[in-house]
Amino acid sequence: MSSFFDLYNYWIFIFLMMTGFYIVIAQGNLVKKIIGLNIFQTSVFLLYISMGKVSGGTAPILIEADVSYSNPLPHVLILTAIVVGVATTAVAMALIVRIQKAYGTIEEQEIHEQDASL
Amino acid sequence: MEQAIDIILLGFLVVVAIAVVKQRDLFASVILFGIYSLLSAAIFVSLDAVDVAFTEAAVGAGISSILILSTLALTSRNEKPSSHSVFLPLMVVLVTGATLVFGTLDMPAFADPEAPVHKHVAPRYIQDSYQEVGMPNIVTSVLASYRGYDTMGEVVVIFTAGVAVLLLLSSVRHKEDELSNLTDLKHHPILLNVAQILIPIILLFALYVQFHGDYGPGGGFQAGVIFAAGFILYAMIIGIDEIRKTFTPKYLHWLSVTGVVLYIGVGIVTLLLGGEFLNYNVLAEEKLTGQHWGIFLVELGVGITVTATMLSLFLSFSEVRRTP
Amino acid sequence: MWELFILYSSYTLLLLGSFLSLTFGLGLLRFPDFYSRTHAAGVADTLCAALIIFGLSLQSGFNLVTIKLFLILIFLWFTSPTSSFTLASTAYRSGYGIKNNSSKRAE
Amino acid sequence: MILAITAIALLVAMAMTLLRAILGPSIFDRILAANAFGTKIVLFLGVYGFLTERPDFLDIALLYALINFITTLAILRFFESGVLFVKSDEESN
Repeated sequence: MSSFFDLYNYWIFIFLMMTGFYIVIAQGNLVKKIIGLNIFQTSVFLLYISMGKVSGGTAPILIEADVSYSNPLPHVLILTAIVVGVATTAVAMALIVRIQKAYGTIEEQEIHEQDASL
Repeated sequence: MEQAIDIILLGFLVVVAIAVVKQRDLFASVILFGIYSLLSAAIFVSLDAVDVAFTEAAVGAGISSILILSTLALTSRNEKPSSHSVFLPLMVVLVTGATLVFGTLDMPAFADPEAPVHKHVAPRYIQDSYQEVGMPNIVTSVLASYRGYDTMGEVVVIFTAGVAVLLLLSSVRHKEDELSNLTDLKHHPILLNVAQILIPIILLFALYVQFHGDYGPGGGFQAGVIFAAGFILYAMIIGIDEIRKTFTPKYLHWLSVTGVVLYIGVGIVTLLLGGEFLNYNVLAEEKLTGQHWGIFLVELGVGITVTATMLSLFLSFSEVRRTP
Repeated sequence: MWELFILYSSYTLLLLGSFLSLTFGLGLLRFPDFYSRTHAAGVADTLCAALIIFGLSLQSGFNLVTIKLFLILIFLWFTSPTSSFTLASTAYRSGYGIKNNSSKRAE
Repeated sequence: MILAITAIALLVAMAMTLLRAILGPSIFDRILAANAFGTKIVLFLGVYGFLTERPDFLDIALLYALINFITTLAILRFFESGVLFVKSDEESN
């Protein structure tokens, strides 16, 4: 049972990732899909950050005391990824607005039906 | 104790994720997603990633929900029940999940100090960055100095995303009198007064975050998002027309280009002074002074681009009119 | 002696704050309709924040951390009641739950 | 010890708030819960900073205290301007 406490956080992130994945493939609404994609994305962020954690370590901002620090490299990668993530979400949202203008709906099923009837 | 808190917070996260799956009302989904982002910021803090938590906090509370909400205002509120069968996606998800779980069995234990990730590159950043860059915040030194190339790429990506949204949405813009179907909240006197007190403080705080990033959590990315959030608050309460008059599209475009050019310009100056691209040591007589100048300018460029892009994203979404 | 007094008053404040935060959660969860839940959130939230932050600032001594704590408290006092008020006012204007508010149950 | 108790009390309050956000029933209840959740996170981050003995990271709590209500206002703006109508309780289940 000790292995549960060794790896539990990875499993939780996989669960979250699969939840996001499920929303993306199983639900038809485009906005909902983007929310699912964001959940997926956050789970990847959490995975990276948790790999940088060192037990007994502290945040990588240097202080006088003699302590060990967590790994700063994943923090840098994810910090920029979050802002890039919101920018790409905005692009997806703009595409959805255009789809709404063109088709009058943002349900995947109805878009396919309209495409098929052309 | 810390592990227990970690597990509880992760449990909350799982509950919220499941609730998002089951929720059919998209507005409720957005609210739950906001809570999800709050929770993940708290988990980032508990995993020692204060800078990341800061970014997630600024983005989650200030920008991302608002973008989704603006899209919802232009589309529809309710999700139609999907006619997909649930079985197939569920199987795909379960199989993928099981494969990934199988993959984790070889991973080093959580927070193991002996894990391979901690043996390469990171020790050098932790031990030498103070001598080489001269900043207490290792994340800032790695972000702006050691891995300056990466960050430049990210800034260009943000800029490109801003341009893409403008291209997608500018052609559906309507006549002047049809603009903005959302009223402001000026008729709430309490809200108006509180906003008038808070907005300057938010902008001041953004400046603090921008320039304090060397010593504590913060930097250009976070500050840019907070700046934009301050202006968005202004637009929502006091009136979007004033924001439009101040930040005309042309001005915003210039601003976001300026940030990118400032970043690349610092790199070119270092080239001209005889160093490598983005090697700030040559910017001044003293090595550390050069690093400080370089990081200051680069972070300023990041801050300007992020502010301008986020604001132009918000404005271009609020300029589209809802289809009847 | 004085330090012990400060420490224990800090503990008292923190415990009172925890108690209030539990009260707040219970009120939010168990009150029957939206407007009384607003009441629970609006009333308990501000005092709970004040107690916990005063308790923490007694522990930190007087430095930058204390100033930040007080700033947090002031901002919470600004934003939290404002948003509860605006929320309740918007709900009322849009006519939510006015006609048959007594019959609504949470679960 | 006392700090840990406070942290746990806040976590329990957060769990209750979360439940209210998930149960609804109306959109206003959810907004109220999300907003209260933000306040609780601010307090929790403060307590957690003291618990891990690095209380200098209060900037994050400060940020939330400042801008957490932006999303609330963004949602309310839709109701105020009539873009959204309020759904009755039966629909939102």
